[in-house]
Amino acid sequence: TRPRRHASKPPCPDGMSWIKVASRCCTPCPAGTFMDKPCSISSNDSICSACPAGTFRAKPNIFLECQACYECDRQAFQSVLRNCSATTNVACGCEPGRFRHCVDDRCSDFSCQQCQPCTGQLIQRPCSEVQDTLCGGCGPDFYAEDGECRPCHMSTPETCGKECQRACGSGGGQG
Amino acid sequence: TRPRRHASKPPCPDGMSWIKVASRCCTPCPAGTFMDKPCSISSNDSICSACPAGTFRAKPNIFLECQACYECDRQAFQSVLRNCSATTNVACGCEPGRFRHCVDDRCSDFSCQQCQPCTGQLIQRPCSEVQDTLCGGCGPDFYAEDGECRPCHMSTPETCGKECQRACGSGGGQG
Amino acid sequence: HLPILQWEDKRGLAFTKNNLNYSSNALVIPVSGDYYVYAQVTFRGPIERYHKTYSVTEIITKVTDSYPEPTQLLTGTKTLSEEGNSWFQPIYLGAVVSLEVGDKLMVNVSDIKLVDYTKEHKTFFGAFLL
Amino acid sequence: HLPILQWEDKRGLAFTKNNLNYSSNALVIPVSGDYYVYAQVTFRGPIERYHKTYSVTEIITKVTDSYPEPTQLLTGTKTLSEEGNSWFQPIYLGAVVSLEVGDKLMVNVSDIKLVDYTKEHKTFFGAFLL
Amino acid sequence: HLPILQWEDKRGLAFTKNNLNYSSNALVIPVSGDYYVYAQVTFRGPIERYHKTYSVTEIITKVTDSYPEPTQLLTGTKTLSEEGNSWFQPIYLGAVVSLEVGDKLMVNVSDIKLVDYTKEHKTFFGAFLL
Repeated sequence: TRPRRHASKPPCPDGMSWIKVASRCCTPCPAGTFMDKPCSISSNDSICSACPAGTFRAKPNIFLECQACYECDRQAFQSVLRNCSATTNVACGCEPGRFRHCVDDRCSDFSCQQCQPCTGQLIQRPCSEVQDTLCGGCGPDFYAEDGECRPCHMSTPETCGKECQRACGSGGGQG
Repeated sequence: TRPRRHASKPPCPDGMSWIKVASRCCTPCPAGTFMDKPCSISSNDSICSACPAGTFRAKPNIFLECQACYECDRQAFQSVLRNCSATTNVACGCEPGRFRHCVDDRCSDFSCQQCQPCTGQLIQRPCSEVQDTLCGGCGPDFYAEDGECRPCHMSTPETCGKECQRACGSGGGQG
Repeated sequence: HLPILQWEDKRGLAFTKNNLNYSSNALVIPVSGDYYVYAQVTFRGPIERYHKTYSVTEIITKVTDSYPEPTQLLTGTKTLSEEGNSWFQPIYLGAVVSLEVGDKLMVNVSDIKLVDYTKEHKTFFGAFLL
Repeated sequence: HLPILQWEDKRGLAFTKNNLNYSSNALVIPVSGDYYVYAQVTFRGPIERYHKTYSVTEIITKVTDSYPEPTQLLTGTKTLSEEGNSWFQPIYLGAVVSLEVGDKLMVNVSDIKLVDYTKEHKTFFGAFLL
Repeated sequence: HLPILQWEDKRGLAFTKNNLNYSSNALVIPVSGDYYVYAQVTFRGPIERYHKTYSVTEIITKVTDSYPEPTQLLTGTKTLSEEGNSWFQPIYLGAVVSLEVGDKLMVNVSDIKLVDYTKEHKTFFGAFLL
């Protein structure tokens, strides 16, 4: 069956919206407002009111209310990147020293995990909003052992193996 | 705004309750009963009936039914500490030899876990309704090894280490 | 078939009215029409020395006198990943179904031993005519 | 008693009508009758340096002026098995309950810190007269 | 945006009436008013050689001709803790929303490949006017 067009709703010219109760096309309310009183059959236009605090409308609309703003998840160490305004939802990020651990690909829900410190290691890529720090090899005065970076000064001639001597010079630490 | 008192409900003297259908204050039904027939506008009082078996009301009330008793979770080894009566809900505990493992701090839901036997160990604190047995050091004729208590008679002079000799006397077990 | 749950229909929060009655483990439909049917079963375990449970299932079924097979209306199946220690798993189901007078509605579960029957507000079943 | 959730009743998708009003954390019943009452709470965690949570609970309760104890109408309890990394757990409850004018409906939770309050479509509460 | 589920609206338990019709993946609202909208999606996995899933999400959305953005009405998000072996996870959502004639209701999911579409009583979607 051919999909039946909604008979009672002729297309409105661009930038106008069909208002059922007035059975005519009227200018929608601009972004940041909602339609308090729809336009009437006679001539007057719709009455638009500003979105109350804590709500917003990003686009022109004929809605009777504005959309509620999201809130940033303080307890999960989220921070407000951009406050909710009459035309934009809140934007949340992570507090300094944390990065987003997304629950799914859309990342509309995320927790803020602590960046790893790379103690004793070189930082290949610093921690950012979206990614943890990427640790590199052992930093100067450190040598790699059992997947960890150990400070040269802690090693003693007996414990200072090949890798330790390579990284910390022949004498090993002062130890 | 000052919270508006429910206009149609003037306060009743202590111990009386407002009965809407009679638009007057009447004595509530005592604990253990429910209001079978509310008092009427004229003079007669509410008719209260005893809570049917399996239900209870702990306090004077104007409810049309009694509250259903909880049941103890037999399959989870709960036992009845106090049966449901007309005025008190059932009280559940654990079968002997078991203690309550609470699901949350309120402990309204709990399973009954087996008390640990402390074989070969001294019992520092016996198992109770709310806590598992607390095992102490090794009992007489037992010695501690790899976090376990082993009977002295099972050890042999070769295997009887320092701790074993201390606990089981010099010769170790008869072994 | 899966075991059928039995229900309390009079005491406490339970009630039946508009002659939507409860008899032999089923809600009996008094008048044909569309009903919103719902049920929640709270499952809990483990039950000691009982085979390890991997999943729990709740099914609302319809039985019609004129047809020998029950019809499965709504199903909730959940696998369990809690090892060993005690677990709780509520399953809620609800939807509109069109029913005929005399139809019987029942709740089946994968394992009656795992149903938490101890509190009326944890496991419940009902329907109302739209 | 368990902490009581507070609700937004005017902005966004929230609305009250037929004078089923919201005041001091409760929906106040304007007329006696049978209501379908429902609520969903999305819990999320873990909250760092916070004791490990083993379960989350949502309870819809009724408070009547004439009776000092709240009545638990609907309860959803779920144990958690997600170790360490962040978890989300929605609990939906809904059923028909008979209520008297003036009764107050509230939603209690095991732990307010674990409730995801960030989006109105993840945690919600409502009722309608049949 | 998230993928939109398609639905069967005639065969088996499915039906539409009171000209609440289903067209191009959406329930189209015939008359303005308050509706109880509900949907359950049963997710299941893992799908071999498919990246490991950490969570599943179901969202009931509203699309209005006059507005370019869909509005999220109800959301259920659940993290998964079942390693490797096969898992099932139903998510039920339901609430009262006020809708205008011509509004379209749809169900979006985080991942269509994980939806168990095999049985009509495991995944369903509906609405009724109060």
